[in-house]
Amino acid sequence: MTDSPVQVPGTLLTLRRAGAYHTMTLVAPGVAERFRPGQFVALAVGGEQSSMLLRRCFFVREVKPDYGGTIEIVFSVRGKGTGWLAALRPRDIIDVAGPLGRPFPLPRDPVTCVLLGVAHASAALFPLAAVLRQRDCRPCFLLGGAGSDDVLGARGARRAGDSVAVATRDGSLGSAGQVEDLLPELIETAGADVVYACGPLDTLRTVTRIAAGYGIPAQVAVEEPMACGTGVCMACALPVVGDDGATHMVRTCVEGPVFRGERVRWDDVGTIPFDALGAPRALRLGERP
Amino acid sequence: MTDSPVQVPGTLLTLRRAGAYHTMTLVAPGVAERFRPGQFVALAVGGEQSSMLLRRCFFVREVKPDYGGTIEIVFSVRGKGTGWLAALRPRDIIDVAGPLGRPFPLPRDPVTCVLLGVAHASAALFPLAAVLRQRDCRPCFLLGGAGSDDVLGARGARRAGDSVAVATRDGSLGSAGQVEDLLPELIETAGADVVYACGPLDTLRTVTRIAAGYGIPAQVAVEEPMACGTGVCMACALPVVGDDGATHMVRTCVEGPVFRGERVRWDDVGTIPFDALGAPRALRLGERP
Amino acid sequence: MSVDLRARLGHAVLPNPIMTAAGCGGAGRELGRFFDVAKLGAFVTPSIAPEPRAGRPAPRLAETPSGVLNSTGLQGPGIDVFLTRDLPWLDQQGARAVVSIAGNSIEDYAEVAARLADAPGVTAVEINTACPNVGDRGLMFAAHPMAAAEVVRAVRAHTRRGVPVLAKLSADVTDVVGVAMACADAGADGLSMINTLHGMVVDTTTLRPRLAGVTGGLSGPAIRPVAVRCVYQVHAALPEVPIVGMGGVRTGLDALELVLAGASAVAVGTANIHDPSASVRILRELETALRERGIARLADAVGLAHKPAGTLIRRIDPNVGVGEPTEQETLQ
Amino acid sequence: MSVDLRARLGHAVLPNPIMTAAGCGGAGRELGRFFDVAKLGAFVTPSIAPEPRAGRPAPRLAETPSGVLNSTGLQGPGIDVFLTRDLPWLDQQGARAVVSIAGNSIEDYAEVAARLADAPGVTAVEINTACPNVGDRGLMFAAHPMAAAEVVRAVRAHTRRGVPVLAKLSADVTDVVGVAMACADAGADGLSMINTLHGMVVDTTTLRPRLAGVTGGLSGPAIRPVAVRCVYQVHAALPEVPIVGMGGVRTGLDALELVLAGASAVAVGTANIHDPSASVRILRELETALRERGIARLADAVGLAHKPAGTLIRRIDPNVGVGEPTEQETLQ
Ligand SMILES: Cc1cc2nc3c(=O)[nH]c(=O)nc-3n(C[C@H](O)[C@H](O)[C@H](O)COP(=O)(O)OP(=O)(O)OC[C@H]3O[C@@H](n4cnc5c(N)ncnc54)[C@H](O)[C@@H]3O)c2cc1C
Ligand SMILES: Cc1cc2nc3c(=O)[nH]c(=O)nc-3n(C[C@H](O)[C@H](O)[C@H](O)COP(=O)(O)OP(=O)(O)OC[C@H]3O[C@@H](n4cnc5c(N)ncnc54)[C@H](O)[C@@H]3O)c2cc1C
Ligand SMILES: Cc1cc2nc3c(=O)[nH]c(=O)nc-3n(C[C@H](O)[C@H](O)[C@H](O)COP(=O)(O)O)c2cc1C
Ligand SMILES: Cc1cc2nc3c(=O)[nH]c(=O)nc-3n(C[C@H](O)[C@H](O)[C@H](O)COP(=O)(O)O)c2cc1C
Ligand code: FES
Ligand code: FES
Repeated sequence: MTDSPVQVPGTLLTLRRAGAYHTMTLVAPGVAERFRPGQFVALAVGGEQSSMLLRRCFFVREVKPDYGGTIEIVFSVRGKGTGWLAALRPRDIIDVAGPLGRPFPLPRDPVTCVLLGVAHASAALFPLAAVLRQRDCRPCFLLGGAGSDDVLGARGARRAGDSVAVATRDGSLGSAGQVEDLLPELIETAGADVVYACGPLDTLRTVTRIAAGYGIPAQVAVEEPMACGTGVCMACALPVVGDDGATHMVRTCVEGPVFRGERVRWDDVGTIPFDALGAPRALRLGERP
Repeated sequence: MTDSPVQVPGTLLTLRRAGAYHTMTLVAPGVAERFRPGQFVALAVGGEQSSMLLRRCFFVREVKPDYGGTIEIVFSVRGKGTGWLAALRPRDIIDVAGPLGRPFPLPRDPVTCVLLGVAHASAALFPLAAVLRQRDCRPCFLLGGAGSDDVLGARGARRAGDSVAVATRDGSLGSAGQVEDLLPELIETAGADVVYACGPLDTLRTVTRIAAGYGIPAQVAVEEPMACGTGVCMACALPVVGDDGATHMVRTCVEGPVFRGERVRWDDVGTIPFDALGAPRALRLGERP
Repeated sequence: MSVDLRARLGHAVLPNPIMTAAGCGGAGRELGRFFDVAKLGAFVTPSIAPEPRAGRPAPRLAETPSGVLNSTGLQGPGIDVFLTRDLPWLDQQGARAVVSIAGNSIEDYAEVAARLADAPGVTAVEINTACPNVGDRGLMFAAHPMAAAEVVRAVRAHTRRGVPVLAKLSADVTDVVGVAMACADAGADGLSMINTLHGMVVDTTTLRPRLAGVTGGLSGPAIRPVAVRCVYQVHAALPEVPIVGMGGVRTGLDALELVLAGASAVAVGTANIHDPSASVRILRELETALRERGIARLADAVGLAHKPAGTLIRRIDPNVGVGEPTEQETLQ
Repeated sequence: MSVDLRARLGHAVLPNPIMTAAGCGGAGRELGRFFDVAKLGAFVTPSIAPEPRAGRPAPRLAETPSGVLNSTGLQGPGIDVFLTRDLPWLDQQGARAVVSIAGNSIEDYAEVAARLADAPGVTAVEINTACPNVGDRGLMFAAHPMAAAEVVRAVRAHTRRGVPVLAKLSADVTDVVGVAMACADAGADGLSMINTLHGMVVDTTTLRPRLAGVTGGLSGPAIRPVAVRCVYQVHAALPEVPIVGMGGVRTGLDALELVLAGASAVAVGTANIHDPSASVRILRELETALRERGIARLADAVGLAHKPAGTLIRRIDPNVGVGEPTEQETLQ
């Protein structure tokens, strides 16, 4: 296993549509064997003469050794790039860079883990659950979404997890409300030692707060808008407190996507906190710029 | 039959490769019924987010009433746009504008016609031959190309024409040399009354000269680089002598592609002749610009 | 909900904001074969010079990534033929003609403007200030605020009161706002922007410039961000001067983008080359886009990107269509 | 045929002409995971300021047709951390570092240049003149020939003789040749061009500017024709000044296009975002392209588009590969 990602022409093996999601399997030799849960891949979209220059990033839901290594991603159509992906057909070639980013840190001991995911971001939790199982950990799933269509992999979670609970905002599946509302009770009943979470910022912030309340760590995978996925463009800067206690604008794609929840300055996402390293002096000292 | 073109989403029916050529049949209702020989279609390439904004123009080799009207084009891959077309698959949608341009004028009487074509441009001659036949004219084909691979439709011409002769520059099919070298003899032996031609500028210039030598008209379809095909962009200007005796820079896509050969100022193609209407005064009067 | 699409450019009120861009829609007849040109807010003519012009030699156009480079040399019939052949045709169709004028000296512009003054069917005059000024070593008038202003003054002086004069600006300048201000001060009733960017393509096969004219003008979606920036900057500086926005508009959302940046009307250029029905499609798409966003009057959207978030309009997810506005989404 | 790819920039001779563009290749390690950065002619660093900079708030990048709009605010570690962490890493890899420097005053630039003077492993210094000048209402230095020249003089004075100083120019000016001349006169050993074009995107969903920084810099293939034009114009005016061409290079043929226009070396920016292996691929493709055209030395191709057709080189049909030169194709 190496830390370096690869860039390979991936061959589309299968593309299935289920509800709001498209599930795509790609033969991407080198990516599968290097992959660790929580990492993602960055795909080029639009073909050779593409007018779309930014990469599209996706969590990997599953890797298999078949055909030299396959990866499975799950996505919904959001804009032009995902629209293009959804129209591909078997044998089409897609440029894949990956696996990218820091994976979820794994517990050394056989502990109980909550795996909380919202919508497509839940994809990142399934390979994690598999690895946790191998280490005799107990993964307990909490899955959420806007409606039943939006909850990803509830069935698979029943197989992969010790327990599964679902919440939807419209109440069409599981309990009605935010999935994080279920977290305190689960932490208590299951005696959870760590929370892994993946989903919108608001969810991750709440998860972090709840976990902190119980004195357990929250490892969260953040989905900041990305453009390269490889660390060269500075699109994905997030205010995060470093080991030195100072706030740094770090790149989510290289230093994340997984962060320890309490390190992320959730309330300042989308800003440059005045006390961040290198923040505009005008803000720090009240000088004129 | 109307003079106005239409713009329709064409559905790819079949795409076959034969030698250097790709033959594409499109369901393009409205185009087929309006089509007259010598006209062309302008296709948009690259899909919805295309980075390629210019249209690609192709002669129509055949129209059929099937499925509300189909058109067949024949092309070779030259650059990005034709590369994209060659990779399409059945049921793909291509935006088609057509039929465009002035068709070949047809003789009133049942005369003998030479139909001379080089490479892909020969495509324009086949629907012409069919119409000429209906009018009891005798179409005699002369087909040329760089090599045997490059000669389009020799087999079809044997069915559609009274006679077929072929010349290739490398001598791999028919006689060796330029196809226009065969023209004088054919005009004489067949007693041709008119020459229709389609191919590179040099060929058309020679054809025009030869036909003039025999005192018969040459109707030539010119393949100037085009960008819109519809007359809005002025890309395809060609110096042509008008009815008024003056040279005008005319748009090949609207006032052509078919011209009476002797009207085209072949030696001045790619320039603005100094005596053209509206030529820079500096050139006309020796003034400084 | 019906959307009030009327667009005001000085004294002229157009039924809708979509027009062709000068030189990208032919004389009218060409696009008229695909749709009724009277459906557009206005039809902008190619730039008309006093005399006929044969233009530049071929090749005149080159394809670039999401753009087009052109050097057509403003081929055109000259004002005489324009007045007897092209303008009457537009008038007969019921189209509102915006006549673009070209020249290589102040006198040229003044002459064309004077000839247009008595012609029926001129809705507005647009000055193409990107023409080379023979009096200034061939530098375009648009390059200098003073030169641009002088043209505007000359044309304004020869144009009837009720007919708005639009100055069309180039983005190839260090300070587009300065040029805009000079033109407005000189009497321009509105500003059109942007003209093409100065560009070039070298052919890697012939190893020579691709266009016979060596350099040319870059247009199309590639330049849209530059157009949006110029419109935004000029609208911020001169909020009361109407702007005809153009540059890379291909869809109704692209048109909306320019409107939000500050354009009162939007012209469609290169898209016509790619898609002869582009301008009517864009009009349809723009109307839908406004309706989906709950914007009842086009005029309410003009310059909205300058206002604080949440002003007037609900936020929507265009992939989903219009939902009921939630609390967060309404007026803040 | 082996191709001599060496590229000369003043005193520096690079083994090949392909480099990264400032701010588009990370600090080196990022691309180093995909290929050996020492393979490139040079590695250009992000623009380094005297102090650390946190950059602009997100969103910082937007996709545009064949382009990217960015407003990262030159986030960077500052010269101290750069000298202790990033520069040594590049040096260890055997990469040739071109250090881009940023500042908001002449003193800022001079300070960074002075700090670099004693650092080992600096192959060249590139001045990012597109930074806002706090002394001139935030106008970029690149906007005025005199301001740009002043920066060049300051940096040249603090840089060792053997280390070339490159002035990186913006195309957002009325007269790029004038700025280029002023920089060359002030002692620039070479010119890099072009920086991003000033642009903007409005989000049609939020109805607000897409970037937190409101406007940003447009890059990518969309702007290549503008880059080619600038390189061509400046090479015509200053044929003896080496140019690092950049703007929208995505393939080896794109790089060749800039070389033909007059660039002695070529930097790859946005393409790295799209394809992390872009720069080594482009190097490979450029070498093949030169070989196919029978060009034995890169230096022979520099500025070839300025020469009469047929000079030196045979014409080829790139779809077909190299044929025997025919009569018409050889020296004329
Ligand atoms: C680490 C990571 C993992 C992700 N995993 C998944 C997944 O497993 N399944 C899934 O459906 N989606 C996932 N996303 C979101 C997905 O990347 C975006 O939905 C997608 O890029 C949108 O592309 P588009 O062309 O449809 O939209 P456009 O709006 O056209 O995209 C334009 C640009 O913005 C970026 N962008 C837009 N929305 C997002 C977003 N929400 N997050 C990041 N970048 C965005 C795109 O990458 C692209 O660069 C993930 C995002 C990140 C950062
Ligand atoms: C009236 C007419 C009829 C034609 N009929 C046929 C045909 O039946 N079969 C066929 O194979 N080819 C035909 N051509 C040529 C065909 O249009 C070009 O080969 C094709 O457009 C090249 O596109 P590309 O994307 O592969 O090349 P690119 O070089 O990427 O094209 C770039 C631009 O240049 C234009 N262009 C390039 N070469 C030509 C050319 N030779 N003629 C016109 N425009 C060109 C393209 O249309 C496009 O706008 C015809 C051309 C015209 C004008
Ligand atoms: C082929 C072509 C011809 C043009 N002719 C003119 C013209 O005659 N007068 C003028 O002011 N602008 C002319 N333009 C510029 C356009 O009107 C418009 O300002 C520019 O192309 C940007 O808009 P677009 O990206 O929608 O094309 C021309 C542009 C093109 C592509
Ligand atoms: C994300 C991003 C960051 C950039 N940062 C810098 C920078 O720090 N200094 C600089 O001089 N130019 C910077 N540029 C400009 C590029 O170096 C280059 O001049 C420009 O992008 C044009 O080249 P391209 O089209 O190949 O990207 C940046 C461009 C991008 C897209
Ligand atoms: S997405 Fe480019 S640096 Fe993270
Ligand atoms: S190709 Fe556009 S006018 Fe003829």
